[in-house]
Amino acid sequence: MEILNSILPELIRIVICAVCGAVIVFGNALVMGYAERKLAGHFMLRPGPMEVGFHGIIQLVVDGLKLMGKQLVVPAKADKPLFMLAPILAFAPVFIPLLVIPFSDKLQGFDLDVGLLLILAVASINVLAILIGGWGSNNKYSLFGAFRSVAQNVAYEIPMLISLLAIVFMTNTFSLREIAAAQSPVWFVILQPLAFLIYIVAMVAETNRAPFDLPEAESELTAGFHTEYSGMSFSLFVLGEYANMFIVCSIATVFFLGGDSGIPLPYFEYSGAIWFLAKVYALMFFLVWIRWTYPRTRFDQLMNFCWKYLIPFSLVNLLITVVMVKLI
Amino acid sequence: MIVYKYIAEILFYAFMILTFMGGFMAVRSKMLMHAVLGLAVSLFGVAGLYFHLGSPFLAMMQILIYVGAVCIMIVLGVMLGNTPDQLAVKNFSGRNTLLALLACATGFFTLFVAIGQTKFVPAAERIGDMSIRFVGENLLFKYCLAFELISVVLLTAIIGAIILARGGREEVAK
Amino acid sequence: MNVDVLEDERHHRFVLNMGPQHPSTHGVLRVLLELEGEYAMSLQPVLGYGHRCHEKIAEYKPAKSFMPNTARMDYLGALIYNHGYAQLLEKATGIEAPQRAEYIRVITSELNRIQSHLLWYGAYLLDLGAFTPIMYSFDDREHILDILEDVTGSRLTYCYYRVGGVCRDIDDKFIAGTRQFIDRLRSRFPMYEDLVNGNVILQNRLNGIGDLTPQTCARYGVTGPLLRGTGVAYDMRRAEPYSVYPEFDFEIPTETKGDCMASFLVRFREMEQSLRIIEQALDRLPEGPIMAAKVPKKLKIPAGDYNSSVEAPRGELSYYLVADGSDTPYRLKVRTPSYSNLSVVSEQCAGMLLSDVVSAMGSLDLVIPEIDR
Amino acid sequence: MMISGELNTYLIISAILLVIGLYGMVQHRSLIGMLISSEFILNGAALNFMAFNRFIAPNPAVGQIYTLFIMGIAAAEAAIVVSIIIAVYRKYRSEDPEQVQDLKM
Amino acid sequence: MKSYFSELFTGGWSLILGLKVTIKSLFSPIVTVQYPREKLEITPNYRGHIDLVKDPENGSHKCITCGSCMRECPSDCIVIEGEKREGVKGKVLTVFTLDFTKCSLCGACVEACPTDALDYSNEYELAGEARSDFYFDILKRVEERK
Amino acid sequence: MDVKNVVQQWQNMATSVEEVDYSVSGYDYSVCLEGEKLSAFAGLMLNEGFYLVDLMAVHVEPAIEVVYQFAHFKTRCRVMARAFVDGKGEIPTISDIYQGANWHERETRDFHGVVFTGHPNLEPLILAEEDVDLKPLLKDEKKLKGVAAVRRVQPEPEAAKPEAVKSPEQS
Repeated sequence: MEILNSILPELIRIVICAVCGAVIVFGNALVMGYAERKLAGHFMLRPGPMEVGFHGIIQLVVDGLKLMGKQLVVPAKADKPLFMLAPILAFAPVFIPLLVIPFSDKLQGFDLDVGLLLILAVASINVLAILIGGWGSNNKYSLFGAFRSVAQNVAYEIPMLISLLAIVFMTNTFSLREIAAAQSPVWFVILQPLAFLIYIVAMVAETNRAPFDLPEAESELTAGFHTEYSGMSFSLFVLGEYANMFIVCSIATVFFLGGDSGIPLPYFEYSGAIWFLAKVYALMFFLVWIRWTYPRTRFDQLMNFCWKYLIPFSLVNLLITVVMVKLI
Repeated sequence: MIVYKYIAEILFYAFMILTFMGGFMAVRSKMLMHAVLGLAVSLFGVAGLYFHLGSPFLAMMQILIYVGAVCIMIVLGVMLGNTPDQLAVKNFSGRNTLLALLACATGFFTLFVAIGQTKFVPAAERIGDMSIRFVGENLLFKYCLAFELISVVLLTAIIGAIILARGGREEVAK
Repeated sequence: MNVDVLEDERHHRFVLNMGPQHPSTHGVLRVLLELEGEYAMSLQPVLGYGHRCHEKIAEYKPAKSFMPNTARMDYLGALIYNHGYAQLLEKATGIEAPQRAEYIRVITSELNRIQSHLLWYGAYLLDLGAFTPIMYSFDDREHILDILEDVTGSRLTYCYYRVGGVCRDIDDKFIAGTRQFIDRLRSRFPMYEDLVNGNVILQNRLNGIGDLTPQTCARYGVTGPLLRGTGVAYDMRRAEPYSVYPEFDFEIPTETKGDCMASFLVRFREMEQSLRIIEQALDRLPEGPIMAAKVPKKLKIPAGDYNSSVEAPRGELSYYLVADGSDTPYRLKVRTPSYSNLSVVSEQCAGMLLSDVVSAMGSLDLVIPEIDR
Repeated sequence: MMISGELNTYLIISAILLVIGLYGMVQHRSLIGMLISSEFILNGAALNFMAFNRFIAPNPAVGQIYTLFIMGIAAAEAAIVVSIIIAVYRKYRSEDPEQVQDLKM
Repeated sequence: MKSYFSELFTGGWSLILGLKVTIKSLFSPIVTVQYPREKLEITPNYRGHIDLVKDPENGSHKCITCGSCMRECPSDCIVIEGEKREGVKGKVLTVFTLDFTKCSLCGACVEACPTDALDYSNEYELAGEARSDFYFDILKRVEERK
Repeated sequence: MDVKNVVQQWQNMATSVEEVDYSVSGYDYSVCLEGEKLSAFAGLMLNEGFYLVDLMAVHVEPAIEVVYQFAHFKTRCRVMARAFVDGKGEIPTISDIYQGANWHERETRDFHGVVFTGHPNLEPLILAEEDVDLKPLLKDEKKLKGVAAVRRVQPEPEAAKPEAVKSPEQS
C-alpha cells in the first residue's frame, strides 16, 4: 500500500501523458485531415467533403474505419519485416516529442533540460522509417521517394538546427519551457525574423509537404515511398505526417511565437494552452495554404535553395546573434 | 521507491537485450539492409544504456548522430552500391565462421578475465556533476584544443568525402 | 517490346516503366525510361493501348458518317477535328458552305481551342504539382462547355459540323453568352498571371527544359505551340488559310527559346488571340443560311486524293483522303499532331531529370486517343 | 540483484559489443558490412568510457566528452567510408574488398 | 551578387502574389454544384438519345416507317420494322429500337427524317447495370408518354 | 526557299512532278518517285527546310503506294511524294534523315506490312507485338482497286469546280 501510494502519482502522470499524447496525435489527425480537405476545397472554389455528417464532419472517421478494414497487402517480392516495420517506425516515435512540448506552464509532460535535442533525435528516426519503407517495398518509385526524402531531410535539418540554435544562444537553454518563458516581453519572431522564415521553410521541407513533397511527388513517382502501402500501414504514415506537422509547428510556436503567452482569458486556468493551440493551428493553416498554392519544386532546385540561400543566411543570422548576445 | 529501481532494472535488461539482438542481427543477417537495421536497433540499446549511466544528453546525441546520420549514410551506401539481387549473395559468407567464433571467444575470454581480475577503485572525490552545463564548460575550456581538432577532422572528412564521391563522376556520367 | 533498351549491356542502369497507368501520362501511354540516378538517359514511348482502328472504320462506312468518329480522336479539339473533316469533304465534292456557317465554325472552333488550352493549363500544372489552378481553369472551361452545349447539344465529343455547313444555327443567347465569357476570361488572365505564370517555382521548373530548335521540329514534324515556341510563326490559320480566317486580325504568338516555358507562354497567349478572333467574328456575323443548298444524300467523292489541314490545339491536323469515286473513302489517313509531337520526346528528354521529363511531356499537351487513333 | 549499478556489467556489455564487431569484421565480405561492424567496436569503446566515467572518474565530464568525440569520429569515418565505397563501386562495379586490388582510383 | 538578392526578392514577391490569389478564393463562394441534390437546368438543345415526337394531331407519332434513319445511322444502332395494315395508308410502325451502347449521338437520324418524327430527348441521367438497360424501345416510350 | 528552283531539282530525280490545284486537293505538288531515289529526295527536302507532315501507305494494284507528305514552315508548298514498294514489299527508310518518320514507318509496317529497309527498329508500334502479321489495312481482293481508279480525272474545262476556298496565294 505504501509502495502504491508513493508510486501512484507518478504512474497516473505517465498514464495521463500517454493518453494525452494519443489524444493529441489522433485528434490532431482528425482535425487536420478534415481541415485540410475542407480548406483545399475552398481554396479551389469547391465545398470539400459534404456527404457524411453535417458538412462531411465525420468523413474522416469513416475514412479511418475504411482504412482499418482494408487488407494489408504485402508485395510478393517485398522485404516483409522491413516493409511492416516502416510504418510503425514512422508512427510510434511521434509520441515522444509530445511529452516535452510545453502546452502551457502547467501542461507539460516532462520538462527535460535537453528537450530540443530529444525532439530532434526522434525526428531523425522518421527518415530511417521512410528509407526502410521505400527500400522494403521493392518498388522503384518507392526507392526514389526514399532517396529523395533522405537527401532532403538531411539537408534541411541543417538550416533548421542553425536557425533554432540562434534562439538557444539567446536563451542559454535547451529546455522548451524556459525558451517559451524567455520571450515574455517580445516574441522572438520580432527579434529573429530571418531565423523564423528559415525555420518555416525548413519545416515545410522536413515534413515533406508541398511544395517540397518530392518524396511523394505523385506526378513523377506515383506516391513515392508509400506507393505500396495500403490500409492501416498507409494510415500510420499519414498519422505520422500530421503528428510531425503538429510537432514542428509546436516548436515554431515555442521558439518564435511566445509559446503559451497571450491575453489571459478570464476564469480559465489553462488559457495558455488555448493560445498555444491557436498559434500552432495558425501555422498549420499556413502550411495548408501554401500546399494548395504552389507547384512542386524540382529536386536539384530544392537542394540548391537549401545550400545557396538557407544555410548561408542561417549562418549569417547565427553569427549576428552571437555577436549581439556577446555585446549586450 | 524501490519499485522505481525495479522498473529501471527491467528497462536496463530491455536495453541490454536490444543491444545484443541488434548486434547479432547486424552480423548474422544475409541482407545488408537488415544488418543496418540491426545496427540501428543496437545503437538504440546503447543509447538506453547511456541513459542508465546518467547522461540523457549523450543518449540523445547517440540517436541523433548514429541513428540519424551514420545509419542513414550507411543505408545510402547500401542502396547506391548494390542492386537488389546482388545484395543477398554478396554480403555474407560463412566460410570463416569457426575461425571467427574461436577468435572472438578467445578475445572475449581474455577481456572477461581481465575485467574480473582488475579491481577498479572509484575516485575519492568527484568534481562537478553530469549536467550538460558542466560538460559544455569542460568541452569549451579545458578540452578546447581537442574540440577544435575534432571539428577540423570532421571538416576534412566532409571535404574528403565530397571529393571522393565526386571524383568518379565525370568519367561515368555524360 | 522495345527490348533493345533492356538488352543493352549497361546493366547498372535502372529501367523504369512509367505507365500505362501513371498520373502524368494523361491516359494510357507507357514510357520506358532508362535511368541513371535521377537522370533519364533514354526514353521510349510505347503506344497503342487505346488504338480503335478509326482509319479502318473510315473505309467501311460512307464518308459523311465518319464525322462523329473524328470527334472521338481528340476529345479536346472535337470541333476542330470536325472542321478539318467537313472541309476535306467539301473540297472533294465541291460543296461550299455558306458564309454564316463558316463564321459559326470559326467561333465554335476557337471556343473549342480555348477549352482545350484551359484543360491543358490545369492538367499541366497538376503535373507540376500545383493542385489549385486546375480547378480555376475548369471553372472557366465549364462556361465554354455550357455555351457550346447550348448550341451543339453535347459537351465533349461534338458532332456539330456537317458537310456544307453546321447542323444548328446560333441564337442571341449564344452570342450574349459568348461575349460575356470573353469579358470573364479576360478578367481572369491577371489572376492566372499572379498565381501561376509569375511564380518563381514554376519559372524554375520550366525555363531551359526540353529545348527544341526549328530544325529538330522539321525533322520530327513537330507543329503547333511547340514549334511556335521555337520562334517559327507557323500556324495553319495563317500559313494555309482556310475557312474565313483570313478576314480576321490576330497575332500568332511566338517565343524564341523553344523550352517548356516558351510553349507554355505560347499556349497561354493563344487563348487571348482566340478571344480576339471570336470577338471579331461575332461582330461581323453575317445573316443567311447555315447549310449549303444542295448536299446530296449519298455523297459521291470524285476519284483522286485530297488533303485538308487545319490548326488543331496541339498542332497541324491533316486528313488525307484517297477516293475511288464511291461514297466510301478508299483510304483515309489522319495526321494527328500529338503523334509527331510525342516522337520528339526521346530526343528532347534524353539526359534529363525525371521531374523534367514529366514537365517536358506535359508541355507536349498529349491527348493519347489522338496518338493511338 | 541490481546489475545496472555495477561497473562490471557495463564492461562486459562493451566487451561483447567489441566481440560482435570483431566477428562481423571477419565474417562480412562487403565493405559496408565491415563498416557496420566497426561501428560496434567504436560503440563498445564509447560504452567503456561512459561506464568508467560514471563509476570511477574524478571528473564526470571527461568520459562524456570522449564519447562525443567518438561519435564525431564515427560520423566522419562513415562519411569517408561511404564515399570510398561509392568511388570503389564506380570503378570496379563491385563491393567485394578482395576484388579491389588496385589502390589508384 | 546583386542578382542573388534580386532573385530572392522577385521570387519571394511572386510567391506572395500567389498566396494572395488563393486566400481570396478561400473567401469567395464555391462554384461547384452538389449534383444529386442540386441540379442545373439542362439546355433544351441538349442532344440525348433519340425519341419519337408526339404528334399533337393524332396523339401518336409521325413516323412513316421509311427507314431513312436506319440507313443513315453510321453505327447501325436503329432498327425499325413496319407492316401493312388494312385501311391505313403506308406502313405502320411496329418496332423501333435504339441500341444506345453503339450510338454516337451524331444526329444523322434526326436530320434524315423526312417527317421530323424524331427528336433528341433531354435525358442525361443514364446509368445502368447491364448492357440490356440501354436497348431502348423508342416506340414503347412514345406510347407510355401519353 | 525558291519554289521554282526546288521544283527543278525534283524534276531531276522524280519520274513525274505535277502541280495540283490547291483549292480542290489541298496540296500543291504531286511528285512520283522511284524507291531508290527516296533518300536523296528526303535529303533535298530537309535541306530546303521542309518538314515531314505525314507518311502513309495506300494499298492499290499493282503495289502498295507509300505517300510522303511534306510542307514548308515559311512558304506555302505542300508536297505529296509517292513511291511504290518493290516486289518484296520493301522500300528504303527515310528515318535516318527525318527522324519523325521513324514512328510513321513503324505504323505503316503495322498496318500494311511495308518493310522499310534500313529502319533501326521496325517493331510493332501501335498494334501489339503478337500481331506482327495482322496488317489490318490491306484490302481484300474484292475491294482492291487499280492505281488508276484512285487517280484524279482531269476535269473538263466546263466542269471546273467553284472556288471553295479563298485565294491560295499566301506566303
